[in-house]
Amino acid sequence: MRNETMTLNMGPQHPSTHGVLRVALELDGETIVRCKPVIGYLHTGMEKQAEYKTYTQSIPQTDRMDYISPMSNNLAFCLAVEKLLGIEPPARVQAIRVLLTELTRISSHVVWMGTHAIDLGALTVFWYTFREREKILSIYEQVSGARMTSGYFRVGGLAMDIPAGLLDRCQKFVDEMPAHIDEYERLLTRNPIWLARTKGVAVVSAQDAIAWGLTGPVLRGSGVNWDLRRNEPYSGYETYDFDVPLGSRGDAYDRYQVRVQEMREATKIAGQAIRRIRELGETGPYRVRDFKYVLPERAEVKTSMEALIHHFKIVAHGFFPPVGEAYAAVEAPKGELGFYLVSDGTARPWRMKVRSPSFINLQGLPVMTEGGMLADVIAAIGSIDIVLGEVDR
Amino acid sequence: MIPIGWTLTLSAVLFCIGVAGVLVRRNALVIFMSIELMLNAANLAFVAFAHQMRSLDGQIFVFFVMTVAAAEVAVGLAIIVNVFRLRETVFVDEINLLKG
Amino acid sequence: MTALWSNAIFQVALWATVKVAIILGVLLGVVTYLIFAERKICGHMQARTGPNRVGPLGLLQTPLDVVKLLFKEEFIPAQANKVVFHIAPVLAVFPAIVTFSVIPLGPPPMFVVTDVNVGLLVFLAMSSLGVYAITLAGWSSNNKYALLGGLRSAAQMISYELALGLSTIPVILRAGTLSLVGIVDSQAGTYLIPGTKLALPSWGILHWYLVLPFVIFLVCSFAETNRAPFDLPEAEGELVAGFHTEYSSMKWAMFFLGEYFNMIVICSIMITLFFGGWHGPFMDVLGPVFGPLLGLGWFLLKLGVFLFFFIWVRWTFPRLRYDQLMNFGWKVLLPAAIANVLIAAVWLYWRANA
Amino acid sequence: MVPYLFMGFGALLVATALMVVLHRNPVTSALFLVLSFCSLAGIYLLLQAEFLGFVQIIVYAGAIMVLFLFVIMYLNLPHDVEHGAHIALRRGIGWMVGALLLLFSLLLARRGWSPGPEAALLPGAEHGNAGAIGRALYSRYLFPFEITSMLLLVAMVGAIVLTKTRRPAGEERP
Repeated sequence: MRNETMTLNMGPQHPSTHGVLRVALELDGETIVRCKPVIGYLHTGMEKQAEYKTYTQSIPQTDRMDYISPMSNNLAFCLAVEKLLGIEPPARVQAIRVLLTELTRISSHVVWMGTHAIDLGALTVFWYTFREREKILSIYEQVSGARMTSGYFRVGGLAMDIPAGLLDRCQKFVDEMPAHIDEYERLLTRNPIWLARTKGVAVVSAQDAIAWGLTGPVLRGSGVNWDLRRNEPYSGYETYDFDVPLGSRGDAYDRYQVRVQEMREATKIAGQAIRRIRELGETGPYRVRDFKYVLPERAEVKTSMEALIHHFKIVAHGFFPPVGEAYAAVEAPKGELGFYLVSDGTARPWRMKVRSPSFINLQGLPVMTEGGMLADVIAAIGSIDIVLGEVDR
Repeated sequence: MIPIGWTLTLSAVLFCIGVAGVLVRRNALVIFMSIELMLNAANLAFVAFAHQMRSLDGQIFVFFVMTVAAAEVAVGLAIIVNVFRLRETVFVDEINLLKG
Repeated sequence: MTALWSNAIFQVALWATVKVAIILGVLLGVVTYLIFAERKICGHMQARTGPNRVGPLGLLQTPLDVVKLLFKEEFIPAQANKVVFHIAPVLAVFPAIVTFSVIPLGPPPMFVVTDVNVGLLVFLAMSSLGVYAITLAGWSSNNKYALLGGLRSAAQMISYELALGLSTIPVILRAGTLSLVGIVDSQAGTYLIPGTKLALPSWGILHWYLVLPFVIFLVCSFAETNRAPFDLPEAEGELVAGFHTEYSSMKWAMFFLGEYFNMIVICSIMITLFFGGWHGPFMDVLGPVFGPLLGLGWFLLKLGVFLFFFIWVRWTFPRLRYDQLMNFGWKVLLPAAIANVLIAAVWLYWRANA
Repeated sequence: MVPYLFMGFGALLVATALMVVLHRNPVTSALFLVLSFCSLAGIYLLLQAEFLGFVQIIVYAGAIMVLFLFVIMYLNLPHDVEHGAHIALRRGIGWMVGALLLLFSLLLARRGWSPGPEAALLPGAEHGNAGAIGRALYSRYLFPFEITSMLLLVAMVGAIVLTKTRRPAGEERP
């Protein structure tokens, strides 16, 4: 028999690969025989660059990895360095971090939802979801001055205190958000065409998901109860009340459901965080007072000689962590985002390795798509929720 | 009013083009198309006579011929596709073995 | 010279030419503003405003887009089959325009270009020719995405044409003619609902055995015009732009025009078959001059409603997958259409003999 | 008017039919065949067979030729490469046979035909002949009509059986 397969190069210039992913597909008619993701078209060498930067200088780099959720990346990096240094920021800082990363989770999930729906032909959801994303970006802008690449977290705390009025703004968003999520769900959740396109499509079993190291909503969509916020809590997540939504069949629709529920949970957590920040004071300490590693406050620099010297030293050389290594991971919107740092005692890391969820989750693509239809590849890529900046780093 | 001689001549020319096509071409698909041409030449003659005789019977025959043509094309193309899968060619000269 | 003027054939040809010219001109204008309407409507559905910068209320946006497209550089792939590549866009527009010659836009003879006694067949024939544009465009571009789009469309349009054709049969059975003018005439006046004193317009859709054909026709018409949720041939999520991936400039715009022409045609046919064509209330009140004009008005009003519906659906639904689309066409629509033909035939026979 | 139209359609028909046979690219051949079917439909219209004319377009141009194109594109055929002595010989013989046949039939056509029994009009010409054809099909020709439906069914089943790719047992199409 003649080999009747046809090779189709999907991407790197393709509207539905969410960036410059290239997928080499072998098709028999429209059925996928083999699917091979080819990456590297957005390689920026962030891990290598980190070896030539002080720890603080690497924070803006992390913004550019998963540019949809910069705060989560900042947090993971800062947690890793803090672990290396052996410091822990004050409770108020942790609450602010939780608030902002949960908002980031919502922002990432709404972007995912809009683009995933566009991939499957529902063009309108996108505009509703981006309306809410816009609000979150404005909150970013208010705290950091930047809308996309916020770079707001610092080792040992925050770049500056939260501005006045931010909490009210966040509260308003948290109050409005559940109604908006209902709005998105009305467009998709029970839509028969949406069900036909996502139910039973791109299935990955729990065993496969674990074997391939998939994390985040993809793992939970397969029914594996694993969430770093609960299983290995950081930033005081153990004190928040939230549920971990789970799927059962591991198809694209379950991942959709998991993310929708996660948005609701994130709203809940953000509400609790706002209350906690209000209790701890709308203004207050926003950094660790450890001048060896963390910049002293501006006012102090102007009155205390010692503070001025520390300020000068950290700005000029950076700080010098002890020799050692540390790995810290957060439950980023897309899955487990971990930073592994090795320090040789100088102001620059000897090695930085990023365990990025998009990169690892992308490995699941062949498992999900082989044997399916061409159109399912789109649904699969969309339901994994990849960002190429993070895949290629 | 069109003289029936014209129509029949046209039909004859069309038929002969079809015959020549079957004999000259090697591509099974084009041979198939030439057969369609011949069928249509016959149809044209039918319609011409129906027009001349003021009777619908000729037109009804054309209707039947079209049905047969449709059936023939469906089966014929299926055979050609199968042959192509087997031999990777649709040139009749190269399909001269009974063995697949 | 006077002999020529009084020649009957010449007069028919002259009037036909004038009507064709008017329809062509109006149609081009309508399509331009249909695109504008689509953008405006989808804008408002998506919590934004749509085009509003060029000209008052953005009204000049689409005409100037056309001008822009005319002046854009045309790109033809080196390995493309040049002749077919040039012919395909023409084929996209041509069948739709031809169909307009048999649609009664208002009371005949004023608003009908020609009353062919097999008018419905003209529509079916032309819609079956529409496949060529997309298939050939896909094939001649020498691009895998385009080829897949072309093959998809060939399969899709052939499949849905069957159900489309079958769904018109109950209408033909009721009207007893294939002429579109005749079909509209059969929907004139009102009828009493049996057992009540309620009079309804005698439109096709208001007869129970024509409701299912209408639904089938509506679904198939989305497939025939390649619009969402059946826009698989150009599914931008999967096939980049499907069959017109390699097209640019005015050739691309021809496909765009073709889509909108087809949309108008299929909506017009739908109105003609199921919604009484140009029939509407108050026409006899207005007298012989304004009455027919009102008829044209009713037709355009109904057309507007259907076009809005098409746009509405497009911006609401996701896209079906290819195999789901084929399954739906062959396993749901086609059997339903066949069953309905039988039911309608038996009912009409029973009623005629009762 | 009508004779001129007939001549136009006839010339188009012959020219396109010739191109079907002469052109080397099968897709172009198929397209010319579509064109020739359309001109044939025009001729049917001139011969007062409106129903057949449009059925010709629907069936031949709309279904059969799309199937042809579909198969040609699916197989992605190369152009005909024709060379070698025996092909030239066969081609010569082919054209000669065609020409002889043409000569013979033209001689026959010159004999003049009796017009047959006169009727004023084709039956049903005033309402279009669709109705008349339908009545004839469902009365006098009912049995052949039913037979053709069986034929179509058989052809459909046959085509599906022929092209179905055999998959290993137990494996289902996803």
